[in-house]
Amino acid sequence: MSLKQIDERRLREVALTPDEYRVIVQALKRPPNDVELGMLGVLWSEHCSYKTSKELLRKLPSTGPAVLQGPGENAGAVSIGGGWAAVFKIESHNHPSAIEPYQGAATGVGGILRDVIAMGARPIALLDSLRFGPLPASRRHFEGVVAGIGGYGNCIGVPTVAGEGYFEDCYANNPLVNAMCVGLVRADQLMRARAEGAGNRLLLVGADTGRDGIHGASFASLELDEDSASRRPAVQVGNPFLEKCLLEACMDLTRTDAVVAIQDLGAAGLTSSVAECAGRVAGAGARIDVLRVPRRERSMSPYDVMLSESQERMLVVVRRGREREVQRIFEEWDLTSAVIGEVTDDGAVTVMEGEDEVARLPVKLLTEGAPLRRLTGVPPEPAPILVIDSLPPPADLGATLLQLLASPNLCSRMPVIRRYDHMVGDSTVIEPGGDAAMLRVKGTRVGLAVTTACNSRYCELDPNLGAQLAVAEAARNIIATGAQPLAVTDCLNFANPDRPEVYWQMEETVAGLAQACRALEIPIVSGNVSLYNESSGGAGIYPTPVVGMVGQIDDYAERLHAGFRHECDFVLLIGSSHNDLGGTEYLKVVHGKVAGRPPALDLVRERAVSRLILTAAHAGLLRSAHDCSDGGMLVALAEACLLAGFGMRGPALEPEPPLRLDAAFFGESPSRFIVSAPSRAMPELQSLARRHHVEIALLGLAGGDVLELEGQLRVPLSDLRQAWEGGLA
Amino acid sequence: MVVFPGTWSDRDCGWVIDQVLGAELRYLWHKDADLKGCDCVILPGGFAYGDYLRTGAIARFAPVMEKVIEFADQGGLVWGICNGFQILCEADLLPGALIRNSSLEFRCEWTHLVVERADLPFTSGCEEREVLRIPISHGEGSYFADPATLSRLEQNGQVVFRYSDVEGRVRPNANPNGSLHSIAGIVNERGNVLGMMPHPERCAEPELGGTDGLKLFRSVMHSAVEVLTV
Amino acid sequence: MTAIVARVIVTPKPAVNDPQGITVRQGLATLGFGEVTDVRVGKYIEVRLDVRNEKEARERVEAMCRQLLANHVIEDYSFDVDTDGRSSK
Amino acid sequence: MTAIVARVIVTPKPAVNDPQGITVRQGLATLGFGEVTDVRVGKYIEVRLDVRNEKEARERVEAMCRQLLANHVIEDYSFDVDTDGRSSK
Ligand SMILES: Nc1ncnc2c1ncn2[C@@H]1O[C@H](COP(=O)(O)OP(=O)(O)O)[C@@H](O)[C@H]1O
Ligand SMILES: [Mg+2]
Repeated sequence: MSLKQIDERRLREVALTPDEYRVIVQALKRPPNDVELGMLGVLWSEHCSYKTSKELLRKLPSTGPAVLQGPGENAGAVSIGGGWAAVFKIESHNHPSAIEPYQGAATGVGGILRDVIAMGARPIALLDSLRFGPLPASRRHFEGVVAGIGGYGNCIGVPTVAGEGYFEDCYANNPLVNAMCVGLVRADQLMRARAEGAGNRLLLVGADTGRDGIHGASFASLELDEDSASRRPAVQVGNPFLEKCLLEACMDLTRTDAVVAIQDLGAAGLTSSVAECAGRVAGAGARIDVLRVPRRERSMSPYDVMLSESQERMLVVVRRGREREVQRIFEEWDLTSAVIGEVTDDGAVTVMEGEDEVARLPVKLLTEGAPLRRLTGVPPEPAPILVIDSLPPPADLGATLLQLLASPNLCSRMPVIRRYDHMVGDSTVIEPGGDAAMLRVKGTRVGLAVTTACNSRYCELDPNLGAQLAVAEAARNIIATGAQPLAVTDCLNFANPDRPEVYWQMEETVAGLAQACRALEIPIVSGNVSLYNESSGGAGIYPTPVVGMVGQIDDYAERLHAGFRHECDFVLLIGSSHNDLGGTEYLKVVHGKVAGRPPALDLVRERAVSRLILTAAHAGLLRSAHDCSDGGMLVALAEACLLAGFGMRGPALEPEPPLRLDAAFFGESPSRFIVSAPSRAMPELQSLARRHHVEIALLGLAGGDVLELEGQLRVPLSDLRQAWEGGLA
Repeated sequence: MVVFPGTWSDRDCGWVIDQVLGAELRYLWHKDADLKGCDCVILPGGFAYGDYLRTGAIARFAPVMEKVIEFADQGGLVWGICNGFQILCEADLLPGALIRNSSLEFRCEWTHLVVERADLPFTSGCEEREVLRIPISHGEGSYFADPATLSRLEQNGQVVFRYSDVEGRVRPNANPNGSLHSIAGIVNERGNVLGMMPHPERCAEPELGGTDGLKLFRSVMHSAVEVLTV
Repeated sequence: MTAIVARVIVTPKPAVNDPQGITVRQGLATLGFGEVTDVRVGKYIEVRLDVRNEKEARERVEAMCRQLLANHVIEDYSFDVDTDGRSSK
Repeated sequence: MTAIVARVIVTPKPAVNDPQGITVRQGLATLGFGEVTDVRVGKYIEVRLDVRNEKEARERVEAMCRQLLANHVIEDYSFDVDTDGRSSK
């Protein structure tokens, strides 16, 4: 079969290359028909096949004593004690959100919820990691995405408790919307989406299938260009109400042993869920009849049905003969369900339209057949060097602090947080706004801390170090609450990897993630990759490896908040500061530069500091803890005051040379915390710090209505608040 | 505890009732045709039927609502929280309607409420003029009624909670959603049907940031027991 | 049986303030549509039904509006019915 | 200058999922309106504007629809304009 016989336009439509087409024809020993071509096209898209990133991802550590399920399933799972497992995953919905911010973000939330539900877990928290171009130009994206995330999460009744929001030029045409979901399940009831047992039935439940989002997966694997407009029907409209019913019905399924597996329908719809489910069991296949698929529209072809990305659908593998029992559960929730086929042992996905076979493809070809793309990375021009000696010292520390607090990247997230229901579930014991949020596991004393982190400016300047810093910051967020980091889910957002510099960024990022996760002993149990975040002509995004992390505390009564708790407590800086001004918010906001090397990270020190904080927290020596990250020490200090509602007073801070004053205040050296402690705890804290070889410095006493360092800085709390709360207006 | 498809505060309220208070809890499904002998019916928060068309519009016609209306007419205690309040208005058990927040945004935040009536089965554990700190979480909680209805509500003392500042002063900037007269909760004339937008079940344990909500649940529990023993 | 399409329009009563309308008007002004003096935002509901004739359709749709589609406290409604049963397809 | 009222109807595109419409149809069925075969829910926007003539009104409202009133990714729109400038009062 020569390539001539297939229309090139048709190949482009299904996003396959001529080479890939050749591989298909060779494997099948015949040309694929149209339906088969469409099915292969979506499953071989970057979004589903990971053909560009698979090799790299193998380098990530994914094992550890708490890991119950690593990568390869719909979500990862770790044991959190008391017989419970935390199930979590992060996923991108960047491309749909660029086109239709509200629905794109909403359906992103819907999709990640289904991944967790498919593991048999009840979702207990959502997180959103967002990036936009600068305001006000990107306000439409920002408002739409925030409304969409709230629109879905609020309606379904899962609290949105944490996340991030950054504004940088590189995201102006390519906003990033990464959503993470955390769920709970009894460890012995964890489900896996494996199509076991030939003869078992495939039940499709939830929404009727329409012509939505056909080719959405391939669409997410292309750059955005002029043409995107014509692919716009690829955007789907979510129905959180239906998903709420689906969620409850799936939870009810745990009452029966009639269910073998649950698999969500996400990108590439029925095609990928059937193939993936079968692909997880050696030799398994599936046979389905598209005529049995409930539809929303008339005259849909088998092609449409197999590729539709209609939301709010699940595939349930039911033991043969027990279909009615399971269907009754869905009926109770007024949900449509239909037996559309069965599990086979012929290793093939067979699609029937009544009596006619319309497609038949080997499962392995669908799920693993895409030829891996071996790209080579070439380092780009080195980042601009920063000569810190050329930086003038800050003229007015107070004014600089106010300027930083008002920066959209640092200011209060309250205008976003209050649009999300972050309390439903009655479990939020640390509300959003500090470092990690914390949820209690009802019926136990266990608290689950959750966070996302990534400073992509660091990653742009040095992707390897930037990725390490993202892991370290996420871990510090968890530790600031008194919890122990358990595991990571990561979302790797990049520009077009066909450019060697971008592929190099991917290699470096993965190396950095792997190194930091190994050193801190935090495995990566799930994740997602989003490539081609680049518009034709325009520049691509910064490398953005978003790190989602969960941590655990045995008794949430010992948890710590970020804000000070009591007036007259001692305020301390834990950890040491260096001349880390490269890539900082201070450098960008005050000096208009993105330059230098990101802050240096010593993973051994990072561990020592973490251990100190956790030991002190556990011993009840601390009243609050807040990690120093973007904006540096002074911003962290101001935040701890603002969250408390009172100020702090201390002597002037005189850094010892060679530490510069601006670096001491606004440098972003990692491995540091602002903590507060009652005076009686001081001796023990000091000796603990000595034992851990960690610096500890007294900054002052909490209280009053100003933030004051005598003779150096004196800002009323109300001024801080005005700057901080107005940053997103 | 009535559960409609799309309800989500059922488990939170249920937790307070049976885990925090140790009272007896029954769930009522929207298709149920009887109230299983409950002493107080709670319509909890959520997005029943997605709140499509209008909040509470479709839920109001669920089979169980017929029994709830009967029960209310006989003087039974009915307590609508958030979505439950919206449903009670749609069902004409309470006057007025809840419309889109004036900010046009969903709002989830702590609010202060001043208690205007402490003689009701729902508020007997509170002091009159007491200020409660209870969170809200809604996109359509702006109370509206025509002027005649409003003045009737005021004259009859049917306004139970008003949004206020920490000191209990009712002021425009303490009103999170544009409700007329800063209304956060009202009761029917007979005093047995309460609707309120804030979520008391979210502040019934200290680890959740406060226990003011528990006062309302305790009041209801005691009243229900009294009704039973009278 | 005839296929009928009813187009129902539900608008906020004049006394009910319509923050959405105000916001849309401001949005339009920002976009340079200064000539706009007022905006009200309501709902449009298209109902297809199988009935014997137009008269029955009117009665049924009137009933739907009263019972479900509009809330008389805050909304007004109006509708027309049409036998062609095609429209917006 | 003439006071004109434009009535804009924004509906979900035919191929786009309309959860609201589906749920309202089910709600109507529960209420005994089994004759309803389909419901689509959209927006109704009444815009009052001061322009020179009807032609200008049409052009301006068309522009408003394209720029703000409808989300052309998932919605269609249609409108009519009317010079009497009273309507729905
Ligand atoms: N960056 C990554 N790090 C670790 N695991 C990953 C990463 N990207 C994807 N994975 C894993 O690969 C599998 C397939 O991912 P994906 O296609 O996003 O899942 P789904 O089909 O459920 O949406 C999942 O188990 C996911 O956790
Ligand atoms: Mg999945």
